[in-house]
Amino acid sequence: MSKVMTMREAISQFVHDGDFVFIGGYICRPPFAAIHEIIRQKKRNLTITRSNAADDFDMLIGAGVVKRFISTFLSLGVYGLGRCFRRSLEKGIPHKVELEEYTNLSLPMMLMAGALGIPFVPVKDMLGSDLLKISSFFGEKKYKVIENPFDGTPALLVPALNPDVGIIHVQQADENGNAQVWGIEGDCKWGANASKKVIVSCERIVSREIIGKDPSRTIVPDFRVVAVVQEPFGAHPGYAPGFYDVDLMFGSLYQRASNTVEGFQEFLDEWVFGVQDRTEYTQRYIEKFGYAQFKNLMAEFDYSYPVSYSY
Amino acid sequence: MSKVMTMREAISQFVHDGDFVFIGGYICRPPFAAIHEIIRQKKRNLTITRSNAADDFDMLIGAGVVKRFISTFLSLGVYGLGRCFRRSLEKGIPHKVELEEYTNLSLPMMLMAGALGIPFVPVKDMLGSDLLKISSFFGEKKYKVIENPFDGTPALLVPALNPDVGIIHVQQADENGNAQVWGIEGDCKWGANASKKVIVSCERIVSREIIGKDPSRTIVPDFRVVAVVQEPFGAHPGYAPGFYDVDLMFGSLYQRASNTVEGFQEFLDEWVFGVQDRTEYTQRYIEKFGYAQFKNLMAEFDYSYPVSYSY
Amino acid sequence: MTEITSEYIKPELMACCGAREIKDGDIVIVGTGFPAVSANIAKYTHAPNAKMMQESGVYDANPRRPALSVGDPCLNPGAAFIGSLVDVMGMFLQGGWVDVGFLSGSQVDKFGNINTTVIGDYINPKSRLPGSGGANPIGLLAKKVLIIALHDKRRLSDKVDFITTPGYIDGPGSRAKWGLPEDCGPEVIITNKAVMRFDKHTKEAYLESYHPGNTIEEIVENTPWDLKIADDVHETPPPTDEELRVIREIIDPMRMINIYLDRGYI
Amino acid sequence: MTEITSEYIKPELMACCGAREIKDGDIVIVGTGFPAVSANIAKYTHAPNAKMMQESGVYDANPRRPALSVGDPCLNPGAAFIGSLVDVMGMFLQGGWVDVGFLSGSQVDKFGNINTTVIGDYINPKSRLPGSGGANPIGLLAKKVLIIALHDKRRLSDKVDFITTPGYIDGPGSRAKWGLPEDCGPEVIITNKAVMRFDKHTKEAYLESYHPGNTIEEIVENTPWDLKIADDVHETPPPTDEELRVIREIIDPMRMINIYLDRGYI
Repeated sequence: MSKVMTMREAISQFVHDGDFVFIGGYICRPPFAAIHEIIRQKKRNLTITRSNAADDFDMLIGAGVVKRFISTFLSLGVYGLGRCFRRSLEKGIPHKVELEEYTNLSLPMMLMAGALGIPFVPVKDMLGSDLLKISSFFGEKKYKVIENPFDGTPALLVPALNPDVGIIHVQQADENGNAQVWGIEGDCKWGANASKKVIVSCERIVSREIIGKDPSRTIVPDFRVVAVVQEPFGAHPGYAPGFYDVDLMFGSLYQRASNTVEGFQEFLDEWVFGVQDRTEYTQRYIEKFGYAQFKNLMAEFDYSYPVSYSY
Repeated sequence: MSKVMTMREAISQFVHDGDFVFIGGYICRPPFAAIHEIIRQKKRNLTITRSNAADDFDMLIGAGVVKRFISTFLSLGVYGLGRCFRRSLEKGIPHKVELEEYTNLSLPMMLMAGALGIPFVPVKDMLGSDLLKISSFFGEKKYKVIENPFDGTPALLVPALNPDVGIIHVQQADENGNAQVWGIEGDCKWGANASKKVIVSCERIVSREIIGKDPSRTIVPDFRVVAVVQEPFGAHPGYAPGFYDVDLMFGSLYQRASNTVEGFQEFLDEWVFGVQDRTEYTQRYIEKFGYAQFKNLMAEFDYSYPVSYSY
Repeated sequence: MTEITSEYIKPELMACCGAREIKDGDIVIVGTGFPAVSANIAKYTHAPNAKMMQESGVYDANPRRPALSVGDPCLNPGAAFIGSLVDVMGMFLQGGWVDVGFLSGSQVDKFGNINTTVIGDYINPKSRLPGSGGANPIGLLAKKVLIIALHDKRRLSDKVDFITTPGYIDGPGSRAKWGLPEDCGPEVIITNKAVMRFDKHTKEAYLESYHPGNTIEEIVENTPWDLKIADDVHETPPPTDEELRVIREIIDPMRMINIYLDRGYI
Repeated sequence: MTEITSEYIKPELMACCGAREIKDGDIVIVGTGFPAVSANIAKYTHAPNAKMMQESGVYDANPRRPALSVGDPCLNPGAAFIGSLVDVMGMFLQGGWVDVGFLSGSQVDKFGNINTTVIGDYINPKSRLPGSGGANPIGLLAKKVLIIALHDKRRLSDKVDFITTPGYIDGPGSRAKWGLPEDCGPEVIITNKAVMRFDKHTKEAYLESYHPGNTIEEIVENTPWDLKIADDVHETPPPTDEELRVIREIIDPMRMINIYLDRGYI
């Protein structure tokens, strides 16, 4: 039962206005093709989350699709601060996003708890910080401090998260959705498995036999997946280990563009609204910057050693 | 800083009388060479744990090294019930082991909590069962039922476990202890990382470069490891994917032997006390059952496809 | 190619009874023996999209021999996902994704409670059994539980000595008291003589069908509780030729199922 | 082969100050820039068994270029372990295995509290910063924390606007009130002018050494709290030839460290 479809179909069918969306990846395998499609389809009032957000989340906020953001961090890293994020919070442009702030320990643990079907999980961070003094749309349910019933000491509990939909970009998946990753995982496995449904964007669709040659690499099993979209170059300007490098040129192009509201809009007009899909996006990239630049991003191939699961 | 040593050295230096020991594997990669060495060195008063115990735990109990067992299950599976386990609990031979009983959900979660440095974790099993009516050496601290502070419903909490030492058998490790696995993981990753120190037994020691070719396979990083022992055939009569099959002949030989106290003792005399180490054990195996039988256990090799982490 | 005859052994019939409880697309958590055979019969007949997992960490294995345990080597090559106990028991089962669980027990009572811990007193046992393993969480967290048991007054019981795995505990309302969903729980007890289904209201197992060759009288006599009988009680439909073909040609050509004959499944 | 001269830039000196805080065998959690350079200097000089990890899920990477982020592609090939945020932040950091953490902040106060959340009011910010990311758990859970900051009255502060990452909070005893171990916490603030170490008793940062070319007066003037001065205050030892060789030949041959000059680290 193939779940293969276009990104347009996947986002249109499975991401609804008002949904709570987990979006995996941080520079490594951000699902940029999906993010552009969400903006292109002008989704509204999304709640988004990930530990460590970057240019992709900044773009979603600037494009006005986000109402709420369960966050730990948003920065463009080497390119500087997230301009859309700042404009939203400092000036309400296009509107003020509501933030619920955690950390890169507590938020992944909350997604893990969601994936494991447990209602909350203890964590050891945030204590003594002002992060415990602020809360937003979670209100009293941002966290609870209880007495550890085993030893009487205080214990900080954070609630499980179960997004409506999780979106990840991986190296390979089969047509039913068994999704395989190598390299930095971030919070993709827990975040996707915490989600009620999962959209898998991948560099390449492979056969079920290829998945079965190395099943320890699968981070999401097919029964959790509702859509599989083959999107080569789908994480650009982020990277995918084994496929292509991070695109620093394009990253700073976005940073410069997003410095102003107008520049940001022009960027969207060119790279999001001005193309129909990832294929046109890649075509435009090659036409504008040259095939040499495109080719330069392509990864060298440094083979691992095969293993065997046989007996 | 190589941590490579013999199993005799590893068990003698790092497993002490009275220790709490996690022993990974269930048919798949049980660290049998380590288990035999623990018996050979006549360790005493150990507390042992794993989710799903089999012939290896039965043997430890029969040999009298175990005082306490944090358990979910002990059976010889296809061979029948664990005879030493039953004799211990039904007749006190060689002595009555104290049991603290959980399940194959709660115990792995407790090891996970231990590995994550959190004091307890909620679970959704055991409710309504008599498992909540019995407790042993954990007393009141076997579990706690609290009111979930987020919604007022009852929540069952189980405590984190942090064994003194974890012992696992893996396919390959480097000399510092970075340990890699493919195939069924059981509770090896969480159990080993919950332990204060880890003994890694492996089919083969490989270079740090080989580890680095596929770092997503590493389940325990070197800084958690105190000893690395190369023990080919070290999981026999269990199996190691990619190396050898389970040995049904030897498994039922153990089952028949362990039917009586005398038979069990003869088994130990022949296969544990009668050999110095895994090399002599394997030599005896081949001499007794023939090289054809030994060779027959060796795995066929069914290559996975290599991947690349490059950029 | 095996020649299919309409003759069959009881374990084959029992496996077919299990298979018929599985719907297409179900996620089934299986152990070894019957459960794996049942789920596979379903997969190769009416439920091609049913998928199986084992508690040891395996999902959608492709074994070329029947697995002898949940950690059997044959579960590794070709699986769709291999991870840990926490992945399967926590992320999939506790996460609420498992539709059907199979359990067997040394003692099963009329409310579907199962004992795999101890016969007699817990502290001074008459007979010590393996313990819960994955049974307790499977029984509590799979949406539908199928129980396999031998049909005699030792294995079936009015009340088990020890509730390792709760069924409906003390009857209607008991699960709710523990915060467990009422619409989950045991569905049937499949024995070597009958299929007994749990009544939606009384939560007690009643006789739904008797196997060919077994009589209602014999079954009532060998059931330690006051066994209610369905109005439409009937003979269990025997395995179809297609079901037998699947068992004998695809799932278990080595006839490992015969070991259940020695265990009394006759 | 670069010719080593005793001339150096401030970011090199600062990186060396960080390196000198690392002991052989330490497990160091690093971000990018200084921390990675510092830890690598230590590794290639006095602490060959120091190992690094990044919060994104990487342990003991072997990058052939300096990483531009904790998710940089160069961290992947050759690492000893690659997993998830939960693996590194939960299993290694929260599990208690990290000896040294590096942090920087837009605002750092005398008790080592760090603000990376907001300048001004939280609800109506003057300037919104990225947020905690991994900083808060690193600050609370690494045994020793090294803070990197620019030395002026905007970046250093008597009291930060927002405690994203607690240092000693309000001073002695504050960490204990939250159940945090007293013997962990910030060790030094390394600025472009000085090394300030935290007093074991008062928990306040005092001047330990001034960098070559910077004076005590200048440092006191640019520090917003009443800066105590160590009895044995001294000039920060400049980078050794060996340290410079390691930076320039091994760690950062492309001289990416120069970007810190533009950021005011002069």
